[in-house]
Amino acid sequence: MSITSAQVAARDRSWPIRWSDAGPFIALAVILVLGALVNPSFLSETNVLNVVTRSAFVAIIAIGATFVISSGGLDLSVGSMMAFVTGIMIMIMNALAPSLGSGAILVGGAAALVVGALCGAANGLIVTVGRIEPFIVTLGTMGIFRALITFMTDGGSLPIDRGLRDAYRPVYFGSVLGVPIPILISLVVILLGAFLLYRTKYGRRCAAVGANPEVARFSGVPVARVQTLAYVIQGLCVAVAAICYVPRLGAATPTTGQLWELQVITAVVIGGTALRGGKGRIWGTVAGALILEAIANLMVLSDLVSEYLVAAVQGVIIIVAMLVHRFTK
Amino acid sequence: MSITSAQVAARDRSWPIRWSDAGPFIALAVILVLGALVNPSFLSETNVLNVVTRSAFVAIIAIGATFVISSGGLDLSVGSMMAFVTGIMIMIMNALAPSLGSGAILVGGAAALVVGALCGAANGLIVTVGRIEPFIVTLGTMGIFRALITFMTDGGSLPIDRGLRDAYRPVYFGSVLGVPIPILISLVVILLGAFLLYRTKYGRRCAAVGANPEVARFSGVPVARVQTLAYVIQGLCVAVAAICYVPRLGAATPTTGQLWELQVITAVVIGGTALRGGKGRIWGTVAGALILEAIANLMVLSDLVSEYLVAAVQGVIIIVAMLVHRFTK
Amino acid sequence: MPSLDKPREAPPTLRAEDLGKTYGPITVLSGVTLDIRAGEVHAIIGENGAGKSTLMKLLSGHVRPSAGRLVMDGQPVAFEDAVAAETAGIALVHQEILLAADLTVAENLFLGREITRGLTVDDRAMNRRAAEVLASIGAAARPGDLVRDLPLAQRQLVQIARALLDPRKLVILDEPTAVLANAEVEALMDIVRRLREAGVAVLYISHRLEEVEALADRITVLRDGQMIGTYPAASLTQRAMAELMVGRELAMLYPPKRPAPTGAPLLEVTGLSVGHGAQAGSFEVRPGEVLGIGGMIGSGRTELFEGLMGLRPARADRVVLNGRPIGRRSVAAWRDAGLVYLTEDRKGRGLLLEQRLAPNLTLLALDQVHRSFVLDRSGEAAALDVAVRDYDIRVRTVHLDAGQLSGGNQQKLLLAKVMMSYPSVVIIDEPTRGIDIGNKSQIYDFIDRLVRAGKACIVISSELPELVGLSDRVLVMRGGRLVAEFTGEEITDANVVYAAAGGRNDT
Amino acid sequence: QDGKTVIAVSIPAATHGWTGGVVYHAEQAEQEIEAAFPDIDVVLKTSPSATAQVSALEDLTASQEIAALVILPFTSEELTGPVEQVKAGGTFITVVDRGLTDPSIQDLYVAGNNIAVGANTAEYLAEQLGGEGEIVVLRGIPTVIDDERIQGFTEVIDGTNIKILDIQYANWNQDEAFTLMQDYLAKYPHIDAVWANDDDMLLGVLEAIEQSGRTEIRYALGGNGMKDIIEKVMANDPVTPISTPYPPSMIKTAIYMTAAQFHGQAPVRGTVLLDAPLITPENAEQFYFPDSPF
Ligand SMILES: Nc1ncnc2c1ncn2[C@@H]1O[C@H](COP(=O)(O)OP(=O)(O)OP(=O)(O)O)[C@@H](O)[C@H]1O
Ligand SMILES: Nc1ncnc2c1ncn2[C@@H]1O[C@H](COP(=O)(O)OP(=O)(O)OP(=O)(O)O)[C@@H](O)[C@H]1O
Ligand SMILES: [Mg+2]
Ligand SMILES: [Mg+2]
Repeated sequence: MSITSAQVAARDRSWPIRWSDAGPFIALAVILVLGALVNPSFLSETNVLNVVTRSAFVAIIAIGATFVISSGGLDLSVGSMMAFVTGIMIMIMNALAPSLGSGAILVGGAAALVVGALCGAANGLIVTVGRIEPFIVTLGTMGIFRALITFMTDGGSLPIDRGLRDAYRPVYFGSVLGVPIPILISLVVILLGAFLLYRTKYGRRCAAVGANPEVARFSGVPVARVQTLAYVIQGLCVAVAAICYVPRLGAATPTTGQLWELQVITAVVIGGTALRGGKGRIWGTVAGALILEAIANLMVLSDLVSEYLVAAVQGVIIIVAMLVHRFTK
Repeated sequence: MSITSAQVAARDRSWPIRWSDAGPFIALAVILVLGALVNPSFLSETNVLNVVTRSAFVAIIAIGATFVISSGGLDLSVGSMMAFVTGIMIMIMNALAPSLGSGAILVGGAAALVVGALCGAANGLIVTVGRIEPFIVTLGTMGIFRALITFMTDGGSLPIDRGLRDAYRPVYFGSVLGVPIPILISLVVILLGAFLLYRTKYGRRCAAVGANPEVARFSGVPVARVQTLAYVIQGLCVAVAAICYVPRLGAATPTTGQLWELQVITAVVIGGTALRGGKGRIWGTVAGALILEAIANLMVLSDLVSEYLVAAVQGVIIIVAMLVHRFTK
Repeated sequence: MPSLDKPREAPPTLRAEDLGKTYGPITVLSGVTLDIRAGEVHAIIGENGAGKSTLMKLLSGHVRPSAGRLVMDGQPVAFEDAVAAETAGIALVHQEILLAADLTVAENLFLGREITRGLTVDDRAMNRRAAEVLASIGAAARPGDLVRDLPLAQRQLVQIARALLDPRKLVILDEPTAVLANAEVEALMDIVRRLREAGVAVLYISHRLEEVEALADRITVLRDGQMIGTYPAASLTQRAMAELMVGRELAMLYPPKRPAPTGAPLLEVTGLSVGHGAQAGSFEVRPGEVLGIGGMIGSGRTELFEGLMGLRPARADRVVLNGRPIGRRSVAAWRDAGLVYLTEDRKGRGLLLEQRLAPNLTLLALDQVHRSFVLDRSGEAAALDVAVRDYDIRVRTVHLDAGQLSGGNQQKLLLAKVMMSYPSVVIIDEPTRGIDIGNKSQIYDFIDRLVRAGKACIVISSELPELVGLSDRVLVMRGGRLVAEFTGEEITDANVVYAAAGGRNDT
Repeated sequence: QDGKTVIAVSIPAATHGWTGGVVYHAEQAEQEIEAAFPDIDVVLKTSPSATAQVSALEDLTASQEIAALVILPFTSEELTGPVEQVKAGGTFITVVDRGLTDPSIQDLYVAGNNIAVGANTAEYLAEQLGGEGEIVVLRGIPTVIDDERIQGFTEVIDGTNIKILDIQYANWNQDEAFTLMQDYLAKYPHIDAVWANDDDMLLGVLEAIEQSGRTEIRYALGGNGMKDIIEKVMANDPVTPISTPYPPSMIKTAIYMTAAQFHGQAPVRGTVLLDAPLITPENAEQFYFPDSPF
């Protein structure tokens, strides 16, 4: 008996991908093929790079969300948090620009990471220490962050110092060996995320806490700490997204990041992470973010749909994709 | 020990209201007191009637959401669904107004109920038969309903026939023995909801399905049917809210009901219904809806807060209310 | 043995013909042919993972068979689902407790068959009926209690009550007594006898062979998913049953007692009180010692040790492990100091049922498979292989979620999990709950080897023979207090029961 | 309230640049008027939706006597009834920007002209393009304002040989406009001009064009007179040589005109229509408010 199981265990390791986990990738492939049929320029290099670069923001934030969700939480505040972090970062950069020159960008970026981590920690601590539904907590902080950015921008826009713009632009528009920098940054975040979730103690505990907090507690896992840390990771991811985002448009506005939370959660769920927690799929999440952005892109590239109905078609495609995935399993 | 537990059980039964269930009502009371201190006219008859009447919409929809959530589901589409139902209803009324006169209102209202039920059934069937996360399904249908109303209004607005307005007005603005009609309608919905959830077989099964679908299935509860029905109830509640809503604003627009889903879910959760399902608190939900509306009203009545920060203060109040409730238990 | 004398022409209540079940490539049961007759208690015995629970699920419509067919009262039947089987008069009490924790006892009992009056549910009638059934099986739970608040044993009784609510043709009890203590077991056995007299067929699974001997009319033995045979109970001794199950000669069940321990205490606890009650308790355990903790169900044993572990609010005057005072008590701190606790609730607190075996195994002691910030996954797989071998976890593949293991094998996985951190003191709450007799002796051996190696073990057990056979010293709890201590020759069934029941003048 | 005359101001919450400007100017007006006339109390309330605005009206009237109401309605139909209610209490009504469906309710109407914003831009564009070419359009959030601008624009364009390749929503959001423009650029190999019906979106459009390196796009126009865009106009930017004003400051004008009557001046009644003349480098100075957030 034990011989058999040892052999099986060996095979197990050599075959790490479960078929059901392939769903999001298959869905992505189908959408790519359909897209190419609808409009050949869909697969043009520029378009592909545009779409992938754009999806970098949602993907980066969604990596954080994968941690939060797989640890049994939820964060609705990410969109507003990103706007808030962006605002703080721009204010710091603008304040330092006269004295530090483009060094202000580095300080601003570092500050953004700190602020993001603190925002995440606030969410996490209210959820864990206060023992309140994450949905309510992060809905509350969503309102708070959104109001703060509106306040900081006076309802208008908070542009980054002109002097910094050129030095900062490459973070969004630059590329290394033809690969745009946001894609590289998101790759780094994704690899770090995958490493953390799959290869470290923390990742294990995260999934255990999400699967059954009681079992985790009885196994010596500091449940509250693990969950809080997931929100902090989320905050850091938001900050990284903010850092990549600012050079794109050069300003924070009250609409920055609006409704991104929904996109982020959708990406995570499409990617195969269950909302009730207990398992996280980093690569699935990435596929989810790409799927969302590819569908939106296709809606514009195709001429099939009235502008009024774009959202409807997107909704239908997502539901159909999930249904197909469900029934081909 | 067995003596102790027997005593505990006995005490439990003779005291049917559990202390923790009183939370939302206490929170409401505190807000009323604070409100009266901030602005004495907060408790004036007109203001109280206004606030209660207004909260009728969210309360009615939230009754439906209590069923959906306690059965383990979630419906993010209620706001858009309400806009969609409103749109359909107005189109039918306007089409029939020339021939039927104010009878068109009745037909339109009946049609709204049918459409609401169908929309709910669609959500429910996709969730149960398709076995897809309710979050994703209803996020998808949210986009679909929103797009449909945008399409129906051509991106503008869809007003109700002038000829019908006066006959229809009383449904929002009228009152019986001094009690505004929306309050009466919502009372009827609330009582029906409480009866259905607490006193009928269906209500029992609803909670059971949310608590543990596997157990419910083994016990012969038709899980999918119970869950689908919860979404249908949600749809009907949305339709009732739409019927009360139209005379207030007289038109459907693409922004009708926007973000109501968040208010509705917040009301339900503040009211003590757990998002993971398994228990529903109709009266708590009502208190939750009143709390939200009272806070919003207080923001208008008080002059303490910068206009930009209203949302932040609301978020803080909700979180603090939940924290206080948690730690006074 | 009335059932054996039944005339041949009465068709059996339920007949299984050549029944089999496969999950994907894995065959867990094959070729089971079995008659269950009205008015007989038919016991099914077999090792952990032999397929008993699977067979019961096939018979009660919870799982569809992959091969074979069922014949009920002479008519072939194929149950669509559990409800169809229930309607036909077959009720299954699951080995794993299947109740909705957020609902009350009465709501659980009547779920799916609520009593209604007009449109409304008739809570009064349901509560009354629930109270009757609960009383008839001696359950302390009240109709209005939330299942969430009930201890395990009471939940099990609620499950049994649920099966007995309506008249049945066949009642299947899958290890109903695993979480019960003696008094409740007696009450349950009475109920089974009453059912038999009422002409109901009872299928009874238990690893406690004395119960089988006392109750069963016929016994069917399963081994590795195969049917070994059906025997008249009178023809089998407990030892013969065990050997049929295991397919080999069994060693002694309990290891010989060890010499009295002499060293300084490994663990010393003074003035431990848990919860609001004044439950101050002091005790110690020495190297080389097995300390048994006895008591009635709900006497507070689990509570006391969960308090010690820091798993529930508790105070202690002084706690010393290995000569070092312990300040903050938490599972992690205890683990690092060398003490672990194995919970009695393996499903709710022990294992992540939806995760694979390896993450379950290493969750408590992740540091063991952790090199410079990275999980050593091949080390983890190797650890799993070792655990599967050392603890004899019977799986046909390790590609399973923990929830797919048989109950007994889950228990062994749990044991392997807490032992991953090489503790010097092990607290095991109900060590052999749901473990077959062959494996029991393995676990006892295991405990024996552990303490012989200079470690100490605290065993909380509701099974008297186990407590008596294994312990060097026994503490008895009653009403949340440690009320008696026995050593050596004083450790007898009678002494322990007397001390445990001393305060039970309420029954 | 200590016998003070209360002027209630109800406007949409700051959700994008333009409404941000409205809130800014309304707050300015509040401070200035309260400083200038101690016996006037300006009560400013913002609302994030039509429903909330109706609620705010109810709350304002329930808690105090208001002498005048200055309202920038979210939508016409939805606010008509509620404003009528307020009027019934004897309150002076000033409507700003969007008319109510029943104009007899208002005492004073200060309005921008959304149709003209679209039409004037279209006329300019048609002229510059010589009546032909291929253009793409970005529209805002599905509301009346958006609808009217698009209507004004397309009516003029329909009378020329200019082809509108595509119209899509970008929700008055810079970011979404950037994305949408990227997609337009991918989809259409040749685009002569872009019109975003709001300057917020134009900023996103310009970024996308710059990033693509495409040079055939001769004009990228917006509307609303956002200060960043006016700066471009003042700098004779060849791609964005004009804008159209739709000044959020109209709210300030309206509040001042309403307040005036409580200080001896005769009540101002009637309609003040702000046209949407083209902002050109020549007149840009007068539309430039460097301190406004918009
Ligand atoms: N869903 C499943 N997929 C694969 N294997 C399964 C599944 N469910 C059960 N098994 C396997 O079937 C075998 C028999 O399990 P079963 O629960 O019937 O054993 P049992 O005789 O009841 O054991 P115990 O005495 O431990 O309860 C076990 O090896 C188990 O791992
Ligand atoms: N009848 C009861 N009703 C509610 N709670 C109870 C009841 N009996 C015990 N409890 C609580 O349930 C928990 C479990 O009791 P505990 O497990 O400590 O008893 P035990 O002696 O270990 O018995 P068991 O054999 O069930 O493990 C404790 O928190 C106890 O207070
Ligand atoms: Mg079993
Ligand atoms: Mg116990």
